[in-house]
Amino acid sequence: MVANDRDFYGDEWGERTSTVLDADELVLNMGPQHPSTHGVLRVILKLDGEKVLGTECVIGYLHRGVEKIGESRTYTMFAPYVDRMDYVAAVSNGLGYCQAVETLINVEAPPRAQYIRVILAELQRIASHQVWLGTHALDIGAMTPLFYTFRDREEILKVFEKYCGARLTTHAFRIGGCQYDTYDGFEKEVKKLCDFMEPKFGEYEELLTTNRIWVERTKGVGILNGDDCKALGVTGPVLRAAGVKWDLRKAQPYAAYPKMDFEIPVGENGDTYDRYMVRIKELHQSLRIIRQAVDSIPAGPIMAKVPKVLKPPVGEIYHSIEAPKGELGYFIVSDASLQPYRMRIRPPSFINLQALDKMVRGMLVADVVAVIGTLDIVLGEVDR
Amino acid sequence: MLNYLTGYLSNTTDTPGVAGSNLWALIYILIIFAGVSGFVVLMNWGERKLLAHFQIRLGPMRVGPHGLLQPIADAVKLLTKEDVLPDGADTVIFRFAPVWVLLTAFTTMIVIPFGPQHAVTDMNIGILFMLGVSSLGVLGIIMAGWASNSHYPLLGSLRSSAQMVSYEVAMGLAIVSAVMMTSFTAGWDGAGTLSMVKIVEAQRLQGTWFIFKFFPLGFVAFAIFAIAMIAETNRAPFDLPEAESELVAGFHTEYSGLRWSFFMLAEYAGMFAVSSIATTLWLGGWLRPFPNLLAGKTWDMAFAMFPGVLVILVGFAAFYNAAKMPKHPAMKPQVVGLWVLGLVVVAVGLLMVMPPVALKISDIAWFVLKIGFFMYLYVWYRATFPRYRFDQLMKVGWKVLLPISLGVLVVTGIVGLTPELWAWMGGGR
Amino acid sequence: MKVVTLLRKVFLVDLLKGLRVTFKYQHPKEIYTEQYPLERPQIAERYRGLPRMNVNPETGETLCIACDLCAKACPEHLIVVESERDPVTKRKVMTKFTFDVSRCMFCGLCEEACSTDCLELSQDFEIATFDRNQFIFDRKRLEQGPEGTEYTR
Amino acid sequence: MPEDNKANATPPSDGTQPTKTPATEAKVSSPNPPQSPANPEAKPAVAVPTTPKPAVPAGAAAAPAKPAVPPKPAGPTPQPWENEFIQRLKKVYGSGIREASTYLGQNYITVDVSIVSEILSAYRDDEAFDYLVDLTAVHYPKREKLEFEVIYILYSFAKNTRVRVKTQVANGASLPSAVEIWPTANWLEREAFDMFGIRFDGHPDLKRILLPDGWQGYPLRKDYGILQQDNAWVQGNLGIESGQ
Repeated sequence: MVANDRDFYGDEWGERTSTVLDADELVLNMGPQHPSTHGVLRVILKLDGEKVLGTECVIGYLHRGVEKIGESRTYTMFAPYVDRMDYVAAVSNGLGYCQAVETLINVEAPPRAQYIRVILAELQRIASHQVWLGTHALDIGAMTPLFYTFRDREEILKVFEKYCGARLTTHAFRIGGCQYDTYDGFEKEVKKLCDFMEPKFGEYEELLTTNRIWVERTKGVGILNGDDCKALGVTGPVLRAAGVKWDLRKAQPYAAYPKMDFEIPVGENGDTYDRYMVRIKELHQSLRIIRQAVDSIPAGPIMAKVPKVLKPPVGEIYHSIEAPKGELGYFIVSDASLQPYRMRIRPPSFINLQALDKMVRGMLVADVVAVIGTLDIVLGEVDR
Repeated sequence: MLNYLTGYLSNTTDTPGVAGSNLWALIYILIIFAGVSGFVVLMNWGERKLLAHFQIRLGPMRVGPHGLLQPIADAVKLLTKEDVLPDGADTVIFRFAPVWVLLTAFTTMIVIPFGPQHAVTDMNIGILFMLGVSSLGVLGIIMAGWASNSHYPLLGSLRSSAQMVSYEVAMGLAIVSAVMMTSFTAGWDGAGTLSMVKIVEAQRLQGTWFIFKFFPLGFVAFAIFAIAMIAETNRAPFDLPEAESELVAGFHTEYSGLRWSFFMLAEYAGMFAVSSIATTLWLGGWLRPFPNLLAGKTWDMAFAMFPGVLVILVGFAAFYNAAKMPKHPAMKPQVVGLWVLGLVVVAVGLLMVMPPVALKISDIAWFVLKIGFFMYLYVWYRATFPRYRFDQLMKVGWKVLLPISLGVLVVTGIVGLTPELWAWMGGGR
Repeated sequence: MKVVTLLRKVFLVDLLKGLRVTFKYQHPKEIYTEQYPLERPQIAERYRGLPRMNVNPETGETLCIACDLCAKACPEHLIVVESERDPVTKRKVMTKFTFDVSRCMFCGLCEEACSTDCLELSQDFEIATFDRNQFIFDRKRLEQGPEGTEYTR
Repeated sequence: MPEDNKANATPPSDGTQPTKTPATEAKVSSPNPPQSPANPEAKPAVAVPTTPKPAVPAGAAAAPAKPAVPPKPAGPTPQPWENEFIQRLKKVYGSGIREASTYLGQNYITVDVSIVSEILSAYRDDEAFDYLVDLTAVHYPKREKLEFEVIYILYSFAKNTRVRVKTQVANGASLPSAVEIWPTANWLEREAFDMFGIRFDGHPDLKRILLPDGWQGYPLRKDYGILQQDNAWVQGNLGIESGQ
């Protein structure tokens, strides 16, 4: 770390030979202990007054070596670990992992399991977006939406708890389907939840969407156009806000998504406001998907025939899903043993975070905070 | 000697400062110091509680009934905390800055008129004095930011200085328009006043609060002041100098313990000061509402008793909440405490509604009630609005508030000098 | 349309809308906070909390057959099962069973692996202790189940 | 940490020692069904002649791994993958294109390290693969020379298809950076460097990204034990034995 700092500050840093009154540049160390870096992200900002001249992200404070752990656990055992990457969207992580392994062993989950997966994944998307909205608004200074979003997210977590026994790191799905069938009254409860959520989304919007301060703080801030997004590999709502109508749920549908009727909201300018609007619209689309899925959920088994001891044949596959934050991919190399030979996770947050530098150059310090918030990163996933 | 002591008490028109009674001035200073400190403690609890309720939370609940003793617990904590001095800080300035901030915040209090003679003194330049002294407070913030030898405080103090300077302009112009209104008082021969007491007096004589004067001119000036005063006290949505999500804690990032609490004290005292300016200039100071509509001795009495009734209601609210506390053995002391508190509050309220007392203190009570209204607004804004960015804040200050306040000032002058024009425009009063 | 937008802007409609929402939520009945030890949360039936070992309700014998499946299923390898063969019945008898809760991530794989419904993750969620050693649950504690936590303050 | 890490940590006694953890594997796989006769045939079928991928060594590691489960005896195998673009590439680069196959519907192409930059540029410019999904590496210590496989996962928005470009590099060798082609590669290459020690020539700022700068070794290499770093640190800084 020290050597790293020296590189950035220059050699004199340790001796303080340069004058304190050097008015040209100011190096501001934001994080890892900072109220709005969403965990342990550290951003070193080079400032001219409050204007950002450049940034450098220092990450890895939460590195737990998930990929290495994956190489020493069996396929079944590794499933709980993926929940701990993006811990605000654990269901999506688990969905991606289970589907990746299913692709590898060439098994398809039964339809009922697919529907359950879609329902839970969409609920998780809402929950994840709610966490994003609350923290993003808090970064920009609006304290209260945080509490409203967390209150509403609580209802989703209650459904998770009832369904699979855990609220946050759910471990809801297993390779080949689901471990748990729905509980009594699941459909009714989820539908009630949808009806409960709809007006709440309206309230978030009332607090923020037209609020002049919010609009001023977000419009034109952190612009990332479609080409930049593609070049930087940015996916998810950030990409869609830039006007690229691309969503893996439509582009390469998985689970029960092909049977769902929904739209992909897109923005125009690719600024923070558009990303906000895209995510707000996604909340409504998720409700739409959940309603359809609950209405048409088929009966039947929830687990495909999967051997108790998983030994996929030699080979490698890449499978990705549309997690709330972007494309979440798993690249698994199998050597026909019990453990994956290589377990690579393509985390959306990690790659989206890379765009931070491009987005904040020339902006003010306050915008850095807004942009970190709008990228919707989770450091558990960035560092893995 | 005794004569000197009691001499002031027979005086029913002047403040102690004006009457030349230094002893009573000192007593008033002590009362105000204690009162404002008590207000800060109460406000500390009130803000947390209010904010919590805006945010569907409970707020402090564990220290005392409904967290009523929380400010005391916090005060004890702050007093016993280590006073951290950052490495490389400018020791003298670092230690002096909070004292300075506190000093200026409390100095402004001496001209606040809680009643016709309830002020330490009544200066003929009262409002100017308040503005001048309160803007000195920014010096302490700059000192704090500079002396901390840290980037966040530095940025925070720079923001603060720029913000205060630019909002003072709009604020000053809004005040001038209110001061101008005082000169339209019949019998004053067109002479306005800067004295805080006289400004309220002018509103009484004109029979209207200045917020309704030349409607909507007075109201717009008031609105400008109400916005500028939030910026002036560094509160949300203009809390950039201490923007938590950007600058951690802004200019007081490096402070801890008692010195930090000085900043807090000064912040709330500043809120009190600017609210009292707004109350004095536009909301009729200590005057009761509806002086024309509901005139007469009976109504005077009713309005004088109203604050006492309010206090009694607060006491009953305490009873209600005590009855609603969770039934748990661990909660027993709190329930009992709340009952006792309710009884005390009701007793105080009963004391306040007794006609002789009520008439004596009704002016203070109304003044405090109006300030309480502003405090509620402060918390309400904080709960609702996002924070402006620095350049946008400047834009609002210079490009929106300043032109409007200038316009209001000019129009006020014109319509004040030509009442016929105002009448022709369909304006009242 | 333009005029309406302008008027909305002048009369601060956008800000007032937000103020209305927060004002509305002040009502005490909207408060969402649970005063935790005094008001206890409703725990779902499937909740995965502290582990418990079930015993045969009639005989009080353990249901565990010392098959070691839970230990093998555990991703963190925190379950240790020791057994010996009973010379009389020729059956494996569990002699020692420890469960290190401090490393447990409550994934539920052990409970799924258990072939006799013995090991189970119960609804108890109050895990905090004053001592790390107390996180290592032995057979006795697992069979007893959680002792209720009582809060005096 | 549990015992399997210890097993991982023990450095291989000789170069050919499998880096899998035989102890754990043996332990976990004990309740396996008996060996299936079908499996031995599966092995050569999987290892396509052109694939220099001895992921499953015939040596010690394969022994416990043998007893696969009957349902899919042979398993899917990589099929040759042909299209115009591949043919053109083959025409231009000849044997530089080692393999072009499709496995479970996913296409990949293995190319020589000397031409990887050109292939990637061709994919981006000619085939509109404008999005680098991921860049990662796999370590095959049992390969003779080219120990590392670097994998570029590309996606084309226009065609809605993915392709994997793979190349192989030796330990200590370097390969051209893809930052010029896709800026995404910046952090991904840093991560590959951090985890595998693969050097990328022309990378603007190749340094560790997730691990601290003073870290010893490259964790995702198969011969890296988790405990050695921990032990060294604990002994150096605390002067006690590591509790792991």
